[in-house]
Amino acid sequence: MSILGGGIFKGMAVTLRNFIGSYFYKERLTTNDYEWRAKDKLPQSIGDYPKEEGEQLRDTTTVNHYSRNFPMLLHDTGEPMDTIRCVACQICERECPPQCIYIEKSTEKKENADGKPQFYPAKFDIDVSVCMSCQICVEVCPFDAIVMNSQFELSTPNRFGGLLVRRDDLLKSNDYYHKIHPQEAAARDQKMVADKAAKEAKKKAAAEKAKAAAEARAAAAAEAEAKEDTE
Amino acid sequence: MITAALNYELLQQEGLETSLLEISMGPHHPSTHGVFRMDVKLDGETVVELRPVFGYLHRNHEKLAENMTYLSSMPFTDRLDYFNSMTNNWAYALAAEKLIEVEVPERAEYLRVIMAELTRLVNHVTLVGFFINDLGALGTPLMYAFREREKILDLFEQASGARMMCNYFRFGGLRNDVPEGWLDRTRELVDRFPAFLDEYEQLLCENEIILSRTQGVGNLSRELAINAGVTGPMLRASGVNYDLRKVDAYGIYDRFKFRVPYTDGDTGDCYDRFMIRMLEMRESVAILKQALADIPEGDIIGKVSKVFKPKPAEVYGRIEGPKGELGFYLIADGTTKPYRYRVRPPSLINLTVLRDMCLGGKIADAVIILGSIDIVLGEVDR
Amino acid sequence: MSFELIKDILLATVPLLVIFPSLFAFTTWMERKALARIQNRIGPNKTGIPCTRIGLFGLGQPAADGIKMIFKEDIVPRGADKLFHLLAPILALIPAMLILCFLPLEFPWGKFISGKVQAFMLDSAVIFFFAISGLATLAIFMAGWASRNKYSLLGGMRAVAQMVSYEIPLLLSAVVVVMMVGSLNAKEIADAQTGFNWFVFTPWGLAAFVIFFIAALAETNRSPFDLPEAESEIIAGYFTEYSGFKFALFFLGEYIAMFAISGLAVTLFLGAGDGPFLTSAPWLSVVWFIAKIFGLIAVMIWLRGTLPRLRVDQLMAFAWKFLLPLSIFNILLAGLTHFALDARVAATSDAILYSIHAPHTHSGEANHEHPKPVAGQKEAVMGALHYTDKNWMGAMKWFSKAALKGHAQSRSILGWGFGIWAMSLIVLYVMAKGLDNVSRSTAKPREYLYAE
Amino acid sequence: MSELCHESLLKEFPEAQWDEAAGAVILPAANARTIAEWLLASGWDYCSNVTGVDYLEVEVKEKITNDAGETETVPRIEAGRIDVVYHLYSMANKTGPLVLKQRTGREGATAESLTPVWRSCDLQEREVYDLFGVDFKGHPDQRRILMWDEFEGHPMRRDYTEPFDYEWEPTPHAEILAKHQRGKVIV
Amino acid sequence: MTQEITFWVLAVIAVLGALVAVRRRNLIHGVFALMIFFASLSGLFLLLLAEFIAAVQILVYIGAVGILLLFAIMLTERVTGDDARDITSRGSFWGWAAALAVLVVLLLPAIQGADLSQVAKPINPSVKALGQQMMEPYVVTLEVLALLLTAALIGAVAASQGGEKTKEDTDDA
Repeated sequence: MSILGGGIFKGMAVTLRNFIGSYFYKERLTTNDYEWRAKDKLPQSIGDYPKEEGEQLRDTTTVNHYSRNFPMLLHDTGEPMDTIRCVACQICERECPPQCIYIEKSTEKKENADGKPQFYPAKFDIDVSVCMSCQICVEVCPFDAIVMNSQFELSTPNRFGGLLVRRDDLLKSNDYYHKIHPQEAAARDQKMVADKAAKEAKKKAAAEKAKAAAEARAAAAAEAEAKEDTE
Repeated sequence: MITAALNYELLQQEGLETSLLEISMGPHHPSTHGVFRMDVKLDGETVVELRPVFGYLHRNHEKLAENMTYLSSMPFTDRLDYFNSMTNNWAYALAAEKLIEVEVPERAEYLRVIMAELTRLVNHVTLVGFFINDLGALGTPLMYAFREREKILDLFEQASGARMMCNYFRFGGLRNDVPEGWLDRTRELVDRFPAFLDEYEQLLCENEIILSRTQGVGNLSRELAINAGVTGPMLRASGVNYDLRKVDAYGIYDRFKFRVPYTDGDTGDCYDRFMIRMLEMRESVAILKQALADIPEGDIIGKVSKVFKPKPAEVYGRIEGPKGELGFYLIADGTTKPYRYRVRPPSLINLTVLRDMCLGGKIADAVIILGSIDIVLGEVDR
Repeated sequence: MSFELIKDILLATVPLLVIFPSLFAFTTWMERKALARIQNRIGPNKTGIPCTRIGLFGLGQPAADGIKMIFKEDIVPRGADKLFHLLAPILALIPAMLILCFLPLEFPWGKFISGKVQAFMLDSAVIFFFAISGLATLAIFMAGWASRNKYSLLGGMRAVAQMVSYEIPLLLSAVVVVMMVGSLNAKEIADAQTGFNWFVFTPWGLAAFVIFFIAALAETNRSPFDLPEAESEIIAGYFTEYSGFKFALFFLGEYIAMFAISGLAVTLFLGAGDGPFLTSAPWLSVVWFIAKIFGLIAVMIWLRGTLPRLRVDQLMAFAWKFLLPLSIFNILLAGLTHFALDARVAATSDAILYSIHAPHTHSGEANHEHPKPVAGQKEAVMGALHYTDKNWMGAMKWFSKAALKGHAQSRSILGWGFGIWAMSLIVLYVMAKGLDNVSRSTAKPREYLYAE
Repeated sequence: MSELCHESLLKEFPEAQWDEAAGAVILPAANARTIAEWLLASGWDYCSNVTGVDYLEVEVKEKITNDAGETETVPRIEAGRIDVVYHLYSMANKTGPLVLKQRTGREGATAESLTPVWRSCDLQEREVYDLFGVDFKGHPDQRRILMWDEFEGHPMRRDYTEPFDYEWEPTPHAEILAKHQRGKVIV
Repeated sequence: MTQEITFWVLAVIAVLGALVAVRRRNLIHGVFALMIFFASLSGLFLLLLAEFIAAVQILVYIGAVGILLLFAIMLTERVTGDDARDITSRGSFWGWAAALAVLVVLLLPAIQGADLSQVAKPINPSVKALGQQMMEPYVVTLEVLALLLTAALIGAVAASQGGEKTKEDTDDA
């Protein structure tokens, strides 16, 4: 036989405990403010962003190291357009689920960071109002040229033109990428180096093979010559 | 339950004509969980007719998916049931994996289970909060629920980069591995969760008002539940032991020891639906504990190209989503896009019985019955 | 009409009209803060002194809310009855303000005032209180009807049904106290409880207090009886179509009614302005009174943070099938136990008083000149004297002192007293439990099956 | 579980066809309801998924061997059709799925409603009616479900063209979409 | 002086309220006007120091009768009263005549036979005295009235329950 109103009293005990507990145990709080949370204590969320004095909110405000919000185009150290990684292959444009990327390929080639002549995007626009931050473009890009920025304050007073982010605004340096997503950027760099190495190794192997083939051919030719000579 | 409706007919027969109060509850109403509308006819406070109206959020998700590659539809599945993007992803990945035959790496399988069970926790804990809110509590249980949900969403964000639109699953695995320390954080959360559940149960499960408000309200018989295709916790609350994690044992669910709570089917009312969800959370915690203990190192995604052309085939993949059976029916025609892409939305099909359960009850009952069905309009309307 | 009378009236009413609305502002802050803490939020904490960063725990929030409310657009629906739409919030506020004046609040300006220290010192204050507080029902009905909105109408109808039903247990639980004091005068009821003779300490008083408090929750539409404004069902009930200043007036009226009805509960059961240190500082009585009101309001907030609301039929069933029989039974029990106890104890205490002939002092100092007839006799006599003064607490204190010294009659008095108290508490509990079982459907936690 | 399979159905109702490629039983239009009732009685208690599939009229080129013994490519016009697909499971026996299809032409598409047999078809058949324009005979409450009542056309049909968007605004996105529509972006 | 002013103010409000109650076509307005009449009547009682009567006037007439009227009106369909009912319409003559007749038959003799000097005599209108009067000389009347009201209440409940229960009448509370 239960006490009359026992369940209600139990519930009231819980709320009382929470009432008092909320003054003493910060982890009880629904909204977590950064002030009390130890720096090394994760999860990191909005409040955990280390605010530095005088930092521009507009430019580098990130949510945390993991968040993604809007794509950006990467360039390596140097002049943005000289070191842009994008070669305007338009895969991202095709794969973009809400179709918010607009690319126009350049007509002539230009040297990229590696000194190789490549096409570059003459126009590369992304519509903020349509983009849904899904990161598909990042995944399909074979050149690691597009990655996610975590900047989220993208509002503008102009509804039509202002929401279309142009190529030059999209271009961000790899250093910036390292700043906002250190783990991911490091992994990507590592992968790129590995890819390059693999490619070079492949190239080398191919060259060697070609060399060997050439040698073989030369040898064969020599042999044939010798044969001819003997004949 | 039917008496009220019968009494109403009686009054009509005797010539004591009263006019009914017609109310359009929704699409902007505090407790219709989105842009859902119920056209209700009231006799006093008693519901004598109820017609669900929806489609305000319809965007023809299926047609969209037919015009893009398999991979491109993945982020759109997040937006179906935006509470449970991880399980939506999984259901779609599961269906598509049947088309392309790919081996999912071990670690990815474990992480999938972890993500799905965390999603279940998120869904159930917020559902219970909203349900009690519908009962009229001033958001206290909801706030506790949101606190726990935030913690889990933080974990999702760290793993996938987004809190709700995770877009994390890929055909053959997952998009990326979880960051360093993520598993430890998850373990910490999972270890703490039962304590929260204890408190939650103490707050809610014996409260006399909740008991008398929910018991005997919105009864759903076992036969009707099965026939109407009701799935998920709602089905189990009506006394059917049917959990796809056990039945299909998709993924690696057969490796975990967990129990499926269900009722004896005598009542199948709102209280049962509420309690089944409370109990399921405990089982999810049990699964999570096992998965987090056993998770191996290794690859995260199998060998699949981003754009593929599956052989012509028809597949139907389904998982036990937090709301019920979430199925994806795909027809491949040999191109990079699906010829037909169909979502079986559990929220929509569970709504089939809404009218049956609400008639004869009070208007306040209709609200909590809708709450106990657990719908998300993103999925109902697609 | 003399100047004196005007001065008296002003001195008695103006403080009420100043203190309570400002307490309203504080209470909204307190409620928001307490609910936030119950929900593990921080609550208002930024609104302090304007143009500074001083937060003052958000104490500026009510002022900010008030300013917002005043400057908001006042929207009247097209089909609404404009006159009644305007009148309803005013009509909701007036009775609430009016009933405050019946509370026996004694402001400490006795030397400026001639005679009456209470605003309306009517002989039938309690019945007036109930009569006028019933007018709020009309205001709510008016609001619901005039808005020309179905949700408002439903809210209004719920409010009327609920407030009419809960007025009965409210009144009946107050009847017990009126019966004991033998007066409807609030001042006399307050005076009868000085020296911690609060009626809540008696079993029937406790039961009546609980009933009164529950019914008061329903009368003021507080959770878990906030059906007329049930957000999840009928949006905001009768004030769905109210905004801006009219909404603020409703809000104010509701809170003032809350103060008033808590004030009545304090008057009837919690000893009105009674409390410690009153002999040295009589002005504390106002402080105690308001502190007790706040105590009750804190409980209301606490309940609001915890409980969901009832359904409309359960609400009615609770009023008519649980509270009403219980309060009627309580009146019966109160009469029975009170008079049974009184007869027994009065006889014994008379015996004690008659048993001695020597004059006694009330001071309690030992008089060594007289021989002690029985151990504890003096204390017992003190107890008996207190008893005839209807000062139960004092009587109990002295009787127990006497009983400790081995005074047999005191022991028997205490035994009888406690026995009857305990018995009546048990009887009340069993009655409540039985009524609960009868009136409420047998809802209880269930067991569930598990499939491996 | 041998009885809960399509073979037993085919044995009972020889007029039903088995489509090997799709793994589905094609119900004859005449007695779809009867078959469904038999299926329900024989243990398929749960109809999970109901949907439509629209097939346009296509020209299929087939290689056939002609009378002369040579192989030649002959174009053949395959008529357009709409399939209404039902996925059945058995909750009692925990088996499934059994896929049923009702075939109908694209013009004046009609199908037998299975809602009287499985309530779960109710909203889903309404959806098929709404989006594909299949008229379900015997459906208790056939109305549009996702689109509004005044809506014309059936958006999930493959030849459906969007009407003029009266909410259209000249956003920059229009440029992108136009490019996609011109087919410059090849997928 | 103040008392006279108060009396006149209250009296005018009462008469106006009564007139509005009769004249308004909108039934809800009419009921509220009637309540204003009741309230000012209660004020008049208070002016006569009959505070208990005043309280009961509010409690019963406004709190109970008024709400009852409102409920009754709520259950009817046409609340705003757009029918062409008018005080000067057909049959109004008989209404006026009946009112006048009541005045003549009841009020005039009362006024004529009134001994105003007796009214001016001070009485003790305290609640206690009233209670004692009710419990001592009029106790039988009180009890009979109470019994009658209880019987009426039970009868009303029985009547509203309807005849024999045809359908299974479960308690849905």
